[in-house]
Amino acid sequence: MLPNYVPILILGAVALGFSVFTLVLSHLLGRPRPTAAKSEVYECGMPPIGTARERFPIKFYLVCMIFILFDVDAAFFYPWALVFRELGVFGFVEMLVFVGLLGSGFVYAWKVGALDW
Amino acid sequence: MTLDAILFYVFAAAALGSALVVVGQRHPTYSAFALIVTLCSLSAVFGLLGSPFIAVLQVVVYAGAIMVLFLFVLMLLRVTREERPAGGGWALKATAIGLGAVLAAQVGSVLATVARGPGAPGFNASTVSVARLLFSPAYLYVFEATSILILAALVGAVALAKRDL
Amino acid sequence: MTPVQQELLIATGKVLVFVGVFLGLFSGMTYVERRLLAFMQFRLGPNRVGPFGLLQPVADGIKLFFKEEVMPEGANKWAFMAAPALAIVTAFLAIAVVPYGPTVHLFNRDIPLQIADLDVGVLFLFAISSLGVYGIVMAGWAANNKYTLLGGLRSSAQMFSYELSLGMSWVGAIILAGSFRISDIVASQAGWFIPNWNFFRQAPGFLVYLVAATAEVNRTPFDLPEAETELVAGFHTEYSSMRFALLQMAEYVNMMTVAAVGTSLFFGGWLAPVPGLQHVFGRDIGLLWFLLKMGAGLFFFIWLRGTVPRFRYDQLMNFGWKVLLPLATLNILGTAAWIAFSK
Amino acid sequence: MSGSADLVTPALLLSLGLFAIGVVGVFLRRNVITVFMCVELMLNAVNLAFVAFSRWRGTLDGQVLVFFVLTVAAAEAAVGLAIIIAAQRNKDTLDLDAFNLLKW
Repeated sequence: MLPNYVPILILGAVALGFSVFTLVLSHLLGRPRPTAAKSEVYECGMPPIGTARERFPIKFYLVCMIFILFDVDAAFFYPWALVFRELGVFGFVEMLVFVGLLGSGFVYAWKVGALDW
Repeated sequence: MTLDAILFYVFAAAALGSALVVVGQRHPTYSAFALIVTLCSLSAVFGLLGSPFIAVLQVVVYAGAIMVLFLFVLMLLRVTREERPAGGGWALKATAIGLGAVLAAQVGSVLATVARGPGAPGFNASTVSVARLLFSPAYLYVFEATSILILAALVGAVALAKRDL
Repeated sequence: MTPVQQELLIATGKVLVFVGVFLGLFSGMTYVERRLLAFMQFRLGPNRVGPFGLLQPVADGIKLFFKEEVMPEGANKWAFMAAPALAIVTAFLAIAVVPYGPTVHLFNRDIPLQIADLDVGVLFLFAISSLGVYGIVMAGWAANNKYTLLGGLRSSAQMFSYELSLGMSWVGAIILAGSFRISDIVASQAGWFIPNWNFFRQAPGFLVYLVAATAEVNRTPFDLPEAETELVAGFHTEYSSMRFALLQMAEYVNMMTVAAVGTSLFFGGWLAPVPGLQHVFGRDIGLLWFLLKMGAGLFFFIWLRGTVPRFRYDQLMNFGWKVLLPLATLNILGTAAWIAFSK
Repeated sequence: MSGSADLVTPALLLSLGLFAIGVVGVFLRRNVITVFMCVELMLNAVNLAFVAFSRWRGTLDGQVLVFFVLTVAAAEAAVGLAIIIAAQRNKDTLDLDAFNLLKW
């Protein structure tokens, strides 16, 4: 009996092989002939200004951070949902406390404006 | 060797190799990419050790969330290569590696005295059994304490970043 | 051949068939989408290559293969080249855990129409979809272009914001089925479609899934990352040739996966809506049912694109965090309360 | 995934190796974020040890602990990176040697 993760490895290998094959084939067929103007960074025809390695708004970072913390929350939801029928009311109250605490953090972030754009 | 063992060594080698890249690389962004590879290989190793649940969780939380944050911060701060040679002079470097080796030897000696014998036969942690244990009364307080930890982290991080809003 | 070799052969064959089918669906989808959109806008769409323009995807493919690859100045070469491959690999990995039909009997063996029936099924999907962000972040960052960087950033922020709601929208269905296996979730919806489908039992969950999934695959009205009016083409501005095609392909494969997963989790998967219609002339036509439902889902995406205007980015983020996430959480708690107190 | 092959000892060795690499990285690297990533590496080595022990003993507590370690890691990453950003705004550098004061 084959372990059940093997088909996924095969799938990954096939997908990788497919993409590498396609990229190489198109590289061979397309024959890149770069010129200075062609390989210039595209900024709607204008000469590029500065570099794209720019700073960007802290908003993105803040949202990502909140995402991480709620991702853990979601990760706890999954096993809980799996055994919920066994846990019954006990499990419900347990999770209610958990979500309540996290929810207060969510409300704080909301009130402070961390979720506004 | 069984298929499990072969794959284990393949992914272990990938994890070690990419971990070396994480440490050896001067450019933090490439370090981050290498660390993603390490984390995914480790996830495969977890799966091969019979804990599919932890394996998937590793990808969800570590590779899928924490590393995205790292990449974001690296982009946000416009990080470049470390300009100075790593760790100062060779004496310092040697000390660092020596200290690392000592620490590793310590941990290793502890592991060597503890871990003996093969794994429990036929061990395969089904997700249900892990979930059952996680939500058993034994871990009730830990579980609720976790939410306080997340709450504290949330408030702390928002408060730290807030002044830039 | 030893049994293990046989199984390996079958698994490989199955993988190749599924990948092939998805690639075929992808090229079909590009044609159908352009035609349908054109009809919705009183145009004709591509109709020159072959009868009714049916060979358009082939022509597109050949053209893209012969296009020149452009490597923008100052780009991080390896990251730039790896990004499309990464996107396509993560897109394809997600198709593995969906059951597309009943077990078929072929070569004297029972072959389930599913690549891998994992114990962690749904969670695996969650993991893969969270890895999907990297392809886009890398593509946007590597090209050294402001538009791509902004597009990549926007896209990734959007993806993980909605990914959270996406992941939570399934939890209600997991509670009802008591399993992560998608095949079990499908089985839990057997019987008459009202009220057994999760579409009815998990209506808020489905709503969350619908919105979050549309955002997750960057389709209109959530296609902010490639908003051509402001960002040229977002994260794939600098891509050309097959690299561009791979990114596009990843997007379509993701869309099809989303439709397939939605079918399985909320519309009873390959089960017939009415028990009597499962077998026609003694044969199980589950695969047909699945394709029908999935096709309806894909049509919905196209319809949406022809109908709804694009969101503004602040609206999008506010909606994801302040409406969708609380709704998903409430749905989970509500389902749990219903189960816990109705016993 | 039956446990016919004994992978516990190799797994512990791998864990040790990753931990050592992480330690050396913390000593050698200058960039705060890279150092932070090395700490994550060490955390992962510990996770691996947990999983290996869980397999060796045939109990699941190790895996539940990994769950909590993941949570801690997430919280740590969120707060740690927030601190790094705040510090970088004040010092305009990510070099560890610049952060040698408790207060600025």
